[in-house]
Amino acid sequence: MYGIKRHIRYDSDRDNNFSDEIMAVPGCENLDHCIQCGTCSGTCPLSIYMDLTPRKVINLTRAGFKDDVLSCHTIWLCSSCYACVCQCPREIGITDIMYALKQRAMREGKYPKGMPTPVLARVFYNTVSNRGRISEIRLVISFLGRAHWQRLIGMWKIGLNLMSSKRFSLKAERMDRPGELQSVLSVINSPNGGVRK
Amino acid sequence: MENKEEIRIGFYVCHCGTNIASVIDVASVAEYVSTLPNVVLAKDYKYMCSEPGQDLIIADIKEHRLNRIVVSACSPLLHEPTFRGAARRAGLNPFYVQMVNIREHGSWVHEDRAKATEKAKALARGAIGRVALHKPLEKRRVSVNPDVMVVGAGIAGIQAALTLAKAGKRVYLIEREPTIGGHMAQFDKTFPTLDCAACILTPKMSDVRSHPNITLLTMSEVEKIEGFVGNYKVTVKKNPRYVDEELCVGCLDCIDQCVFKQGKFADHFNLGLSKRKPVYIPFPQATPKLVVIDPKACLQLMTGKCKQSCVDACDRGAIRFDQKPEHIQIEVGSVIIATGYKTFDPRRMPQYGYGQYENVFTSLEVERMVTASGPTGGHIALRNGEKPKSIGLIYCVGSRDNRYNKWCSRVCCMTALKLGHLVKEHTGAEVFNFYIDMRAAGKGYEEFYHKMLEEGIHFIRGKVAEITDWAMTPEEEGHLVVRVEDTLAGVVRRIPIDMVVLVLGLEPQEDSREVQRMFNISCSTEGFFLEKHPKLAPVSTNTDGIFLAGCCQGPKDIPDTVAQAGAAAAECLALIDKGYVEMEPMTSFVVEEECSGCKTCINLCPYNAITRDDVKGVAVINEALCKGCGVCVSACPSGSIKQNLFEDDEIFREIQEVLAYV
Amino acid sequence: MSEQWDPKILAIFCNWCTYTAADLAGVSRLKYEPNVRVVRVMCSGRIDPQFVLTAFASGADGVLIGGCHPGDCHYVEGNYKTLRRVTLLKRMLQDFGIEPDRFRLEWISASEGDRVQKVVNDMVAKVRALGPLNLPGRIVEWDKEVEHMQSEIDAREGVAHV
Amino acid sequence: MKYSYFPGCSLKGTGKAYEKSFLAVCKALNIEINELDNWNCCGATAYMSVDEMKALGLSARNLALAEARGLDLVAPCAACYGILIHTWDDMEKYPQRGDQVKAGLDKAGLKYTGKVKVRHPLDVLCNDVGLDKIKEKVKRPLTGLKLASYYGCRILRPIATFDNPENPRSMDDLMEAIGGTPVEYPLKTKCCSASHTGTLPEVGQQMSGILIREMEKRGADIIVTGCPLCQFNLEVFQEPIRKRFPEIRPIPVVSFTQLIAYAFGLGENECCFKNHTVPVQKVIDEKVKPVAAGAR
Repeated sequence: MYGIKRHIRYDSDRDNNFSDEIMAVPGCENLDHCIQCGTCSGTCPLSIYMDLTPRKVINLTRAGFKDDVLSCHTIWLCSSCYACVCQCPREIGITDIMYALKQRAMREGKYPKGMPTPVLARVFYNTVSNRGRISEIRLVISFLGRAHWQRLIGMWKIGLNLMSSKRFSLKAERMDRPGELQSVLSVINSPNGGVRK
Repeated sequence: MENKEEIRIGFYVCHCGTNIASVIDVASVAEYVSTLPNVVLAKDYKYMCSEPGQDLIIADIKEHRLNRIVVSACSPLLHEPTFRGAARRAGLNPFYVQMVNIREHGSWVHEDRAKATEKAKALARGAIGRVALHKPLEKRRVSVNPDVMVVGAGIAGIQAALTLAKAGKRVYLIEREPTIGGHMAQFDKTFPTLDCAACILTPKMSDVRSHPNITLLTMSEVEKIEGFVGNYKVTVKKNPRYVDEELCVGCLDCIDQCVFKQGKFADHFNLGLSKRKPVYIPFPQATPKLVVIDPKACLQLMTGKCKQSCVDACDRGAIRFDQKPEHIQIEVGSVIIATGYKTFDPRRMPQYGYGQYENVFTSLEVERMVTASGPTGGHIALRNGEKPKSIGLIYCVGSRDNRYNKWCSRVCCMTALKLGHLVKEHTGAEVFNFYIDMRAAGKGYEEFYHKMLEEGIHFIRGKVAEITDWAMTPEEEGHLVVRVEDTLAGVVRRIPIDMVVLVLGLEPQEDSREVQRMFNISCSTEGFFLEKHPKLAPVSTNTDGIFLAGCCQGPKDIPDTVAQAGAAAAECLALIDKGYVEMEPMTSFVVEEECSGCKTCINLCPYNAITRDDVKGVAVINEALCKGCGVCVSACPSGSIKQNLFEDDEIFREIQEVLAYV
Repeated sequence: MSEQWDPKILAIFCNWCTYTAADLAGVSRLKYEPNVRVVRVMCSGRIDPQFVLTAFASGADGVLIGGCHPGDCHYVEGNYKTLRRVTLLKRMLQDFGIEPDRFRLEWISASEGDRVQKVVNDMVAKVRALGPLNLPGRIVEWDKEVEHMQSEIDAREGVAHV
Repeated sequence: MKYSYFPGCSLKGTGKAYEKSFLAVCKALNIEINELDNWNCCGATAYMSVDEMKALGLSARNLALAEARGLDLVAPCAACYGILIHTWDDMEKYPQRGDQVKAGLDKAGLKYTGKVKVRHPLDVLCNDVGLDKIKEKVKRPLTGLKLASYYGCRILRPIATFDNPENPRSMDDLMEAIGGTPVEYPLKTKCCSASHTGTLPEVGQQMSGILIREMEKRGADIIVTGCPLCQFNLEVFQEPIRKRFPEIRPIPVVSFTQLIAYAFGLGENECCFKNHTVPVQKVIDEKVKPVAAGAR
């Protein structure tokens, strides 16, 4: 009612193992060194649009508030530009932590509703796994067709521009022998294994 | 050398409350040791270092005719003197005591009770084996030279020198710069009382100048130090001032008459905010009040071609272009090192734009600007001369950052608060403080912080990510922009600012490693000098007779510096008034009958304590110079050099016995 | 040796740096393996190669020497002398069939308590992996071999004398 | 000089102009370029978001292919370059993880030891070839043309191997070497957020808009990039961007190799100026000052 909801956090909202699990991912081990100085948020160019600042994501992760973190937009807005990692006074692998959180969200299927990035990530993943290469324009069309067909129509002008500059190609790029890649990938598995089907 | 006396060892193992006993089964250690040869009794006790613990040893020595004592407790570096003292009181030579370290090397570092107990038994067995071979030794007494050298004449060195001088001791105060005063002389006001730095410092500076017990050597550096506690020989290099210090009266006529009509060279005291001539006085209250000539700027000194109008201007004939560096020998009994700090170079953090954006200043520059007698006459101005309407103070520049300096520089929060107050008072500008954590832990500091909050200064908790000059919105045009997360509000902000002040962290001096080596003291990893014990011996060093004061030991504010300088002076006085020092007897000696005179040892000795007696054809060790490292012992091909308390037999026995325990 | 063999490592630490660092490790409650038995000398420069050989001959599975960092020696340059001796000694130990991991020289300054922990744990793990050295046992074997050889020589010479 | 070459998906797609001009410049400088056989996508940011181990394996496979040839591996796409070098670093830093990946590669008959050095063309041209040699080849200097070099995020972050990540110079130096005037501005390494253009266009457009506006404010005639994704993002969406930032005027965005090819006197086939929605040649013709007679 009136959009009022509970904001207090009870201890039962926490997942006690969450921060340890994230810290076990290579690159994320310094998570608990954070002094909450906010350099990451200040440095991040995408913080313009983030619901939680990167600093908050770090602290909520450290404190075990898994649901808050996995359902936020921030992790999907991270464009992996590594600016925060280079400036962090405690040398925390913030970008790697964002990746670890994205993987976790994908695995648990907990990403925010209407957020297109995880959908594209999955399309991308499948394409590369099958063909070994991607074709950007086909990728975008296939993604928009699946998630946002209205937008696809809105982009006709850009498509036209691309065509006129001979950059519009619907040719499906693929490796000559995708099997060689698949045989490598078939034996490499993440500790908690890939996407939820 | 036959010693027929029966060896009677008493063994004591300490519980240290539960510190040891909770991990090591002390009773079983005692039980095991009681089975070893020569052991007369083996006991465990709650606190061996306590009065009753020591009395227990004394009583046993008397009752059981013990002539060797082994105490298994904490580190010998902590309580060896305690138990040696107990032995002495019981009439036993103190060097018949050996300690076993089962706390720092045992219960505190191990968790497995069985294994820790086994280790304690093995170590005890080593000590029991070794102590049987100990010989009675005596400490030597050496008298203490009552003169003191203080290195560095900032507020720490000044305070220490004055305290010692007041107590009637002769002090040599060595300062590298042309004037004393150090960083404090550059400050405008001091926190939290806001009294003016000059008003409290300059009287002390003139006291130094006029005190008959203080010999002030400016433009001087210690070049070499030899000797040991109570008896140091120091070589000081005095660089040329190109002005006769006896003749110059500081009238400054030479400066007026210099061929340079205007200042042309960056004035270091004002951090380059003003220009000076090649002949100059660092600041009006410089002490000693003498001019100095910069050899890298003076035409005469650089090219030999100048009218030398300064020489004509000086009616006392004090200008001396032919001055050369001088070497001065002094002898002192103790030394106080007070060499201070340097500030972090903000160019190392390009994201803050120092050197790139002209209106990014450092805290020291602003400190000079707010000073009424400073380069701008107390006016805070942007580089174009305009008054800033908004000023941002960035805390922790270079500090608390793994990529630069990990430590908290301790004074910056308060420095920033003070500067914030001063710049607001001077300009009426809107002042923003960007801090990570407000550390106002000194007396009256939190109250000062509260006052600043009341003054309407803005406080934003967040480390500034970057300072740029590109505008996102029209109101940002023409300003610097600070991008920062206001972490308490939880939002990222862009704030347009006219003047940014980087509050610089404190670092060890550039040459701290050289100083450390020269004085044979230790440095912590970051380069600050290491005290002997952080709590129990905070101004002492690992080298006896060398003490520390001020920021060379770690960042600290003026009150702490002055207190520490007093403590260092008191340590010197304790040494001087006792009149003598006892030297550890672990020196080496030559068994003349076995020495072949091969001279191998002579070049190895770092203290030149070994010479060759050409008549007898043997090496001779000067006991007074030997520090007891034992390098010569292990190098002697004939095994004819021995080190007291570390004789080969004793060490071999200890190794064999320690390993004999399965 | 018993089934529960665990390495015995003899450490010789200089008083000013490494011994103090080990004390600091204790004060900081840094936990490490209890297999190291420390003998204190004033300077690592006092360490006679014979100390190391004696240790191995007395049953040590490894020997660790700790001194001040180069340039930081309390006695100016004792540790440089240690370094020289250790370099030679290492070569000699290899000729004896003692693996390089069993003998180690480390510079550990008074402030590096954590390094004591790291170095000890690392060395214990390495020596544990190598297994028992059992030099005393080997020496008995060698003595037997030499005796045997001698008796053979004697026998042959005896034959020759006949 | 010989290098292995990893084009990546973009250089075969929308970044064709970058590939063509890069190969042409190399040819002009006698650099031999050998494309890896049967290479696969580097994984980009998206793959990593799904499965970090497979992402590592994906990328490491390309390194292993290059290792078999024993040459340095040039990757012109900044995203591929950044990911390949990060993969190399990860394999060193986390040997346990590395061993699992190596085992997977082993199964496909590939060997990975970490010997391969990953290089960006900026690095190769500045440090292996050298600016002097490039200056020698210039036939059509871009005198008077103001060029904003845009490095973006991944060329120098998080691992900078050949330039200062805070204040990079390599592309500016190259542009100066071919006669252009580098434009100084503070956003050279800020992310353009190209990875969001497909999914969150408003985000990508805002980020690119900020960059373009600032470069234009500082006088840029042309924007120069070292990444096909940045190039695409900054150029193709200028029209929608202008709805947010009306002050922006159309500005050509090209890869740095295209301008070098032009300065070397190569033709449209190599420079590929027609592969752009904002005309390039027109700006060059307008802004480049004719070289005084006898100067050449």
